[in-house]
Amino acid sequence: MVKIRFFAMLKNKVGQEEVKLDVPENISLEKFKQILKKEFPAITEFLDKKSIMISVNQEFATKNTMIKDGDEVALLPPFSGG
Amino acid sequence: MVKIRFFAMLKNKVGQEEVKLDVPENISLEKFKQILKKEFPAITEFLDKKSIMISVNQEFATKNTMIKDGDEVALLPPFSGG
Amino acid sequence: MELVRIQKQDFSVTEEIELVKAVSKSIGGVVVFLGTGRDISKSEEIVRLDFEHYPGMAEKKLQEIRVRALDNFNIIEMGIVHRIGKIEIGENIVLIVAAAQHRNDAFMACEWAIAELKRITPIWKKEITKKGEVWVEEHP
Amino acid sequence: MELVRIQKQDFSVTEEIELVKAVSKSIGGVVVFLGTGRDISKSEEIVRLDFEHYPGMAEKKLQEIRVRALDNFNIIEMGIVHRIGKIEIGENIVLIVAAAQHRNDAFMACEWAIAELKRITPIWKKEITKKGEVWVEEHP
Repeated sequence: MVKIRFFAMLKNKVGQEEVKLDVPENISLEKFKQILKKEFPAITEFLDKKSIMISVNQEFATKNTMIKDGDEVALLPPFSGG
Repeated sequence: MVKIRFFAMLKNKVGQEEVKLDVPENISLEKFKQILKKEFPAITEFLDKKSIMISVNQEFATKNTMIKDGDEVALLPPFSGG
Repeated sequence: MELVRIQKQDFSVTEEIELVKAVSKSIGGVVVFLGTGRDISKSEEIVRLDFEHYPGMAEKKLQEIRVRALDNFNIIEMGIVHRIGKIEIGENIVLIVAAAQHRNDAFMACEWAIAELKRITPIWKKEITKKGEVWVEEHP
Repeated sequence: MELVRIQKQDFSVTEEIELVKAVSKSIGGVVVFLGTGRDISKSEEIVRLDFEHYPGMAEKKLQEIRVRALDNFNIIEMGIVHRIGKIEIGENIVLIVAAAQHRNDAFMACEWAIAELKRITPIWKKEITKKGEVWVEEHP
């Protein structure tokens, strides 16, 4: 089970703040994005634009990040603090 | 009569804050400096080093500034505010 | 009080400066950036702002910014406070306090820290205008 | 209270910022430089500072700096306060508040103003050390 968190406009698009999802063991970030697009078609556009960042366990994920059972993954739209 | 004001270490050197001096009508800054050196030998070194600025009626004087009766002239050592 | 915080309530600039200054008597220059809610954004009249953050990660990123500022600039201390929740026009949003022996180091560190905060801190601003609400999608 | 002042008594950074912010609701970024009395200067231990100014001319120069900052930078308002007389270690000496719509303009104006203040304002600092008193002769 992976916990997925949505913030700002993504939370509005998905209609939820937090979702738990069963994913195959140890999948790549790219693979994980494909799953997200299927599960949450409302945010496909955001994921394709690459304007959103993804964090895994509260650290920015990279191409090489693997996602595994128990992780907290967050979808982060462009920041606008400050 | 010209009013001459001394600040910071110059005040200490001259031993006075303010002096009134009779000077010829409409003299140049250079001429005025010569008079100052004669009147206040203790500050000759400062005047020669050119590390001090001179103001006339609270504006910075330039080479072309003329000093006339009634003016307030101040000898300003290097600033150290801020 | 901690030097790096995210909080709903307002802060006092004077108190935050005192907190940073308490660290050392060798501080000679303090540079502060204060971000405040302004009334216009892209020619839309703003009624109110609403900030959301990723609890845990946002605090961690601000802590990282402080540590990297202390590592990379010749400063003595840095404090960072960001508010979340509803912010009215004119109210404080964010504060960065950079304290150094000399002013140039404090200026450089403060300017870097606010740019870095905007770049890496998971905080989002919603602008409430008369026409509706919109999440800001670009860096201001 | 006036935006540009020379005074013996201490000032409140928060109050000075409020004074500047009161000018406009479009202020989004405020940059503050605060100079404070530090304990060491050229490896001499400082006991106290004592500032003297040229009354009239010093105020005029600070006013000029504010006007030129408003002319030359994209800022909304600027406040400048300098203290004179005895200043203990850790106490406030000088404050520059630059307020703009956007932070870059505020940073540039604030940095310029403090450099210009040091360059053209007839104010002098005396350092009281354990070895005696000395008028500072160079820019810090």
